[in-house]
Amino acid sequence: MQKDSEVRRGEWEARLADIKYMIHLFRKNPLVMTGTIISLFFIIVALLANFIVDPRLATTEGYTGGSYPFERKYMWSANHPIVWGPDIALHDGPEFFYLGTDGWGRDLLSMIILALPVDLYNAFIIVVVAALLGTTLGALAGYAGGIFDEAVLRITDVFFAFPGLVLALVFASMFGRSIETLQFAIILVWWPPYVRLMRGQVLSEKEKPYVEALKALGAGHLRVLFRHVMLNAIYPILVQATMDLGGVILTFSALMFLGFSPSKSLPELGNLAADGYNAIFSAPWVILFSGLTMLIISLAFNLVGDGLRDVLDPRLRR
Amino acid sequence: MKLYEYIIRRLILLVFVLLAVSVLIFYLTRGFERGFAPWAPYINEKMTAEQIEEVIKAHGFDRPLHEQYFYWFRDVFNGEWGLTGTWGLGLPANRVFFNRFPRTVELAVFATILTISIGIPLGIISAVKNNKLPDHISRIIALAGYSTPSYWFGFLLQLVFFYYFSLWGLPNLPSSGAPSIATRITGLPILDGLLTGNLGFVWNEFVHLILPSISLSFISLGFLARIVRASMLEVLRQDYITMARSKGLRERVVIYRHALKNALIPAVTLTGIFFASLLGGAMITEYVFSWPGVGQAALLAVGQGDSNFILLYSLVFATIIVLANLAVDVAYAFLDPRIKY
Amino acid sequence: MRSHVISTKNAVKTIDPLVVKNLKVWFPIKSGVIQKTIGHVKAVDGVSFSVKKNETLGVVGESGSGKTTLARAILRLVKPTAGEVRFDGINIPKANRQQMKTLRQKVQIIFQDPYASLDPRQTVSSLLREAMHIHGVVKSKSEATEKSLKLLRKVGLDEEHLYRFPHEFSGGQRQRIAVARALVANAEFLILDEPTSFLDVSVQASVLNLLKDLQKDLNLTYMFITHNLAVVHHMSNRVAVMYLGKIVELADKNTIYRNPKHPYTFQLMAAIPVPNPEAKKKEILLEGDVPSPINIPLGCRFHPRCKYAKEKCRKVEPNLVEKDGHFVACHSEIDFSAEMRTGESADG
Amino acid sequence: MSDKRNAKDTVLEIKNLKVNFHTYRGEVKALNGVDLKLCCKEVLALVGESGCGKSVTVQTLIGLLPENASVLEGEIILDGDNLINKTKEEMRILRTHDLAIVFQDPMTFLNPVLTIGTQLEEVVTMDKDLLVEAIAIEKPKQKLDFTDLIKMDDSATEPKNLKISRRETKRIAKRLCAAILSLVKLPDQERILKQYPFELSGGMRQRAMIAMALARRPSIFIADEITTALDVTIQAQILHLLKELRDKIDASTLMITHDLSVAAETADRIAVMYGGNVVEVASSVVLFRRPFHPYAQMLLKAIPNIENPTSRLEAIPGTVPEMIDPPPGCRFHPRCKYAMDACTKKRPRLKEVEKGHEVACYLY
Repeated sequence: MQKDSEVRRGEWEARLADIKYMIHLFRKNPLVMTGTIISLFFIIVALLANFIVDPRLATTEGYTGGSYPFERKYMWSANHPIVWGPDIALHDGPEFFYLGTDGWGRDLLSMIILALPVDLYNAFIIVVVAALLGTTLGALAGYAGGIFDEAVLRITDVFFAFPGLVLALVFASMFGRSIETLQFAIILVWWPPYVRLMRGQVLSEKEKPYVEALKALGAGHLRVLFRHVMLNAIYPILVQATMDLGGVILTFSALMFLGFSPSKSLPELGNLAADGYNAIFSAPWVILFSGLTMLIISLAFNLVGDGLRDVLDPRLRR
Repeated sequence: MKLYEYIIRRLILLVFVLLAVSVLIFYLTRGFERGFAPWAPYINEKMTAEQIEEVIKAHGFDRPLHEQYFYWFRDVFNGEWGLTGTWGLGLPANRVFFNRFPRTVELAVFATILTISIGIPLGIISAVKNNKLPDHISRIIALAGYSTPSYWFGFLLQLVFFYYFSLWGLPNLPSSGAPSIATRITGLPILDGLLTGNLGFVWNEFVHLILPSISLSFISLGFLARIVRASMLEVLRQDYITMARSKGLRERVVIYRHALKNALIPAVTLTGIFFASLLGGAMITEYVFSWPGVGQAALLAVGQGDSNFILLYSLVFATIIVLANLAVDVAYAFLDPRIKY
Repeated sequence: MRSHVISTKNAVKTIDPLVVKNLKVWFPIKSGVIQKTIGHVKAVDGVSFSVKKNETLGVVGESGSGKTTLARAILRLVKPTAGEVRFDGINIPKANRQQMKTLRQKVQIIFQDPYASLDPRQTVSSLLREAMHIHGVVKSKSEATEKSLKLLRKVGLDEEHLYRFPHEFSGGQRQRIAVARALVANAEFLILDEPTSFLDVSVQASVLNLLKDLQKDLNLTYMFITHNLAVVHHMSNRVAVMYLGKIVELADKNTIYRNPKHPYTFQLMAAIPVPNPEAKKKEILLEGDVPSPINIPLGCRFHPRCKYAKEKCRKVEPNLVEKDGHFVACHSEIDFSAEMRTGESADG
Repeated sequence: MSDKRNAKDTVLEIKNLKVNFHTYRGEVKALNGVDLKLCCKEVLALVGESGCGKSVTVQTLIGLLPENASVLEGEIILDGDNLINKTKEEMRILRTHDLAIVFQDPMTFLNPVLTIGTQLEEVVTMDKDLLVEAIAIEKPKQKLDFTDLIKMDDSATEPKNLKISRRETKRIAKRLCAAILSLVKLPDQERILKQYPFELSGGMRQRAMIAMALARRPSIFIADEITTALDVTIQAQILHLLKELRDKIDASTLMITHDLSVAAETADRIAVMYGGNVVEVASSVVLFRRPFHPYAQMLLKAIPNIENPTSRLEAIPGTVPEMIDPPPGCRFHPRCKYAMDACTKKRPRLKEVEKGHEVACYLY
């Protein structure tokens, strides 16, 4: 006779073997591995951002007088060792602004590093909330069918017919410029696709014989939906969510860029890019590097998502 | 269900969608004390306080919000759509919108053509050479496309093709704006230029379109290439492809006759929706390139809290999207004989 | 085993565990702007039969005959349009929650595709445990594990199979797992919906043997649905033949195979390939395809394909009539016994 | 194609064919030295359970192995040529004429978005000889008879004028398609040519697929489980059609099936496969009367038989071997009650024990 703990270990090992196989599939694809490594790198940097960056490089304190930001020169690293205003002495020995400085005279590299946690955190929050909202609603609609399904579908129809960015912008401009408003505005336009995706998944999943078998076994609707159907249907959602992380970072920063930023000096990639836009011809590096960072993060998430799609493809597992 | 019955059904739904969109936008733009006052476009400095009072009364701006909605509704049925104040003067919203709309259509058409002609081949190559070098390259291009911040890419194009090219003395492309329209016949600038034989204008307009089109299509061709790749891979796994090969058909025939038609079905959806959303104006791109389309106008209007213009814009956009979805569904029925409505 | 007895005025009669009366399952076809119903797919169109205790009732039919829908309707996996399904006297379509719970415990189904009928993300252990949990037949996890093991061994599997996913098994093993799951909550009645049609012959043989053994050991009653006439012959006591949503003939196995009365049954039998190259070949071909259950022919639904069709067959639908336990729905009961190849005459 | 072929001549010979698949879990040794001979104009049934390698054999034969497969050794001799050494293009050309295959499920093997006409026409128009010959024999206002064309295939030797205009090609192709459809007993050909696969019933689709194969006037006709997806009555119709076509199509038939009853009804000879080997070959009467190989014996007892009912079927103990790590020697030995020492060491090769009865087993 077995003990409970042994039961659990058996289960656990079986699932581990399954995951190992997925990791194997994952590792076979060089693009996906690159994406994974890059996104992990960015996440780690974001987590440690406040420890990495010298706060003195990221303040506007050195900037004295004049109207923002053209008084202080944008500087390009190669020829400009850090000379920080008349009253600030930095470390011993020469240091460089590796990516130049921004319009506030701050070190661009430091600003980008500081922007990472802001952007990543917002992207995670937005995607998680939108995905949770959308999948739950979609799953319920798909499983229940009937009038509820029809109602949910019509509501998403309306949201799909909206110009997404306009809705977000109107929302953001009406409720004031704060990070929370922006998050809410993006969630508002980002949840309907999850409803459709999950609903479609659940619809196809609930036709499968195993669902019928569960019903014949006497399993209740909640058990069937949440313990079986959703677990089987969730994988495309994971893929979508991973890829959306990139998309949301782009949208979030686009809103910031379009002037919905709560503060111009907030370290955020869209903000930095907007700043760079003001001096696009004289100091192109600012917009170049801030945009490039967005590109790389977004690409990395997309690569991971793309690979996840292949790995989680049930056809590979038969 | 017959096709026309299906279309009717969808059109009835469209009415409900439009109502919902208008109510939502109306309350969002009028319900909060932001932006300029809705009566601002209707008044000018010369008016006396009484006159202003009268205007406000006439347009119902003193009524509760839900009544204002019906005042707006009345304006819509009058064909006026209210006045917009974004451009300083009290211009009718629909005039501003439809003056700019042809420019947006032009950009949408160009960008869509570019997207299709690059995205689909890219997807096919990717699928046929699955997991080989060409696949990796085209996948990276595709993924990079939609991982790129659109405004950033636009600036990059401007920087290189306009600024640096002119610095280096190379023939450069215009970075922004569009030439002013000489004559209006159909409303579409390029078409009008061709009709009147004004080739100089046509060329000028075309040159101005290049950078925004590239910028737009680079972002979207990735989506298309991915869809084509995925569905092509799926189709190539099907039994009827084995059958086609077993008949001794050339690989070219297998791919283009047997696989492509099946694989293009999902791509049609994407292209349709993509085109429709471009018709609604690629806001950021139009803004970056100062392209005088409706997207740029909408962006400005949002900044001003210009309720009338945003309402008109959203409704047209919603209509376009719903109709595009409908068109896609109808196209399905032609592409796939199995689909019946 | 409880015996279910109802007393009528005069006699005490043991009722059959499953009695189906005039069961109909129609799926509406919707069309038009307001989606009104313009017709029905009459998947099951008035079926009556009963299954006796501990017997195996075979249900044979080609695709589109409604045999699978019948199975699903009995279990209330689809809603019947009309008719009764009584299990132990309880009318399943109208059963309340509590009755349904007991029914779900007693009546179980095994599906055709053993892979698709198991949740791919559950191990064997967890799917067996879940089945027990739903019906509360065990109290602790260890008891559940113990019981799972006992059942796994009973169906010919092992302890080592407990923590594996369905995709790690062969088709035959998966079907054994499905059987184990059906039995884990002490089912009494199994509906077997083509349980071996996805399996190879040698595996089919072992699964059929297992089913026979289990029936004997656990006093099970089977309803065995299949398109394979040889398998149904091997497994069943009585056989019902379905055509386009109706039972056209129902009789004892030997009677129906040696002395079919319905032309369809006869021609179906003639169409079975025999594993004997030296057998006398009969070129009796059933022409045409099975008509769709949307446009069911008027009169006898088999008449367009029937050689013996008379004027009456085109107009009047025959009822299923019993004669010595042999039910036939045909106006002209023809004796085909002379033309049938039977067990005794095979080797002469 | 040689002109004169005797009934006993071997048209196709597979010798010691070994094929591996590369997978995540290792090398799948799918074919372990298959030996097979197909005689002229006969129907040979290749029988075995799933995973025994019968479909891999066919895939190798028609040159359509998946990318992760590789032929380790062996020969497939057709008309004196070894097909293994042929290039992809040569194999493709061979498939347009000599090797025609019909698959299992006509729903998935026909392209859903192309009409039957398109799918048949593309086969017909590839064969220029066929078009020229059809033009030569056609009579106005009279239906083309495809059997005439099949007869012409081997006899016509003189060089042909291969220039036909596009319009002419289209016209004659239409008539040819109708002729082929009537060969497989499909009524109302004009209408069927315009229809899509989903508009036809399963039996009609299968006939259309057979038509696509016969249109190539193949010398080898491969029927891969062609009745598996069909209902019994439709299966009977298709098997009946095959019997009728036997004499008309001038081809040797390789019939792949897992159903011994179907093999018994149609085949002249039967080859039984197990674990990537052909283990027994005999005429169908002999095989059913007195199978030699223990596997064949057990397999026959595993089928429920209406004529000869038993209360219990004989199941084969054990499971189908893992092809990644197959048992050494005879792959059946772990499940065989007669297994000897020798069986575990070296694989038995096919040898003729009686006239025309070959078996791969150390018992004989």
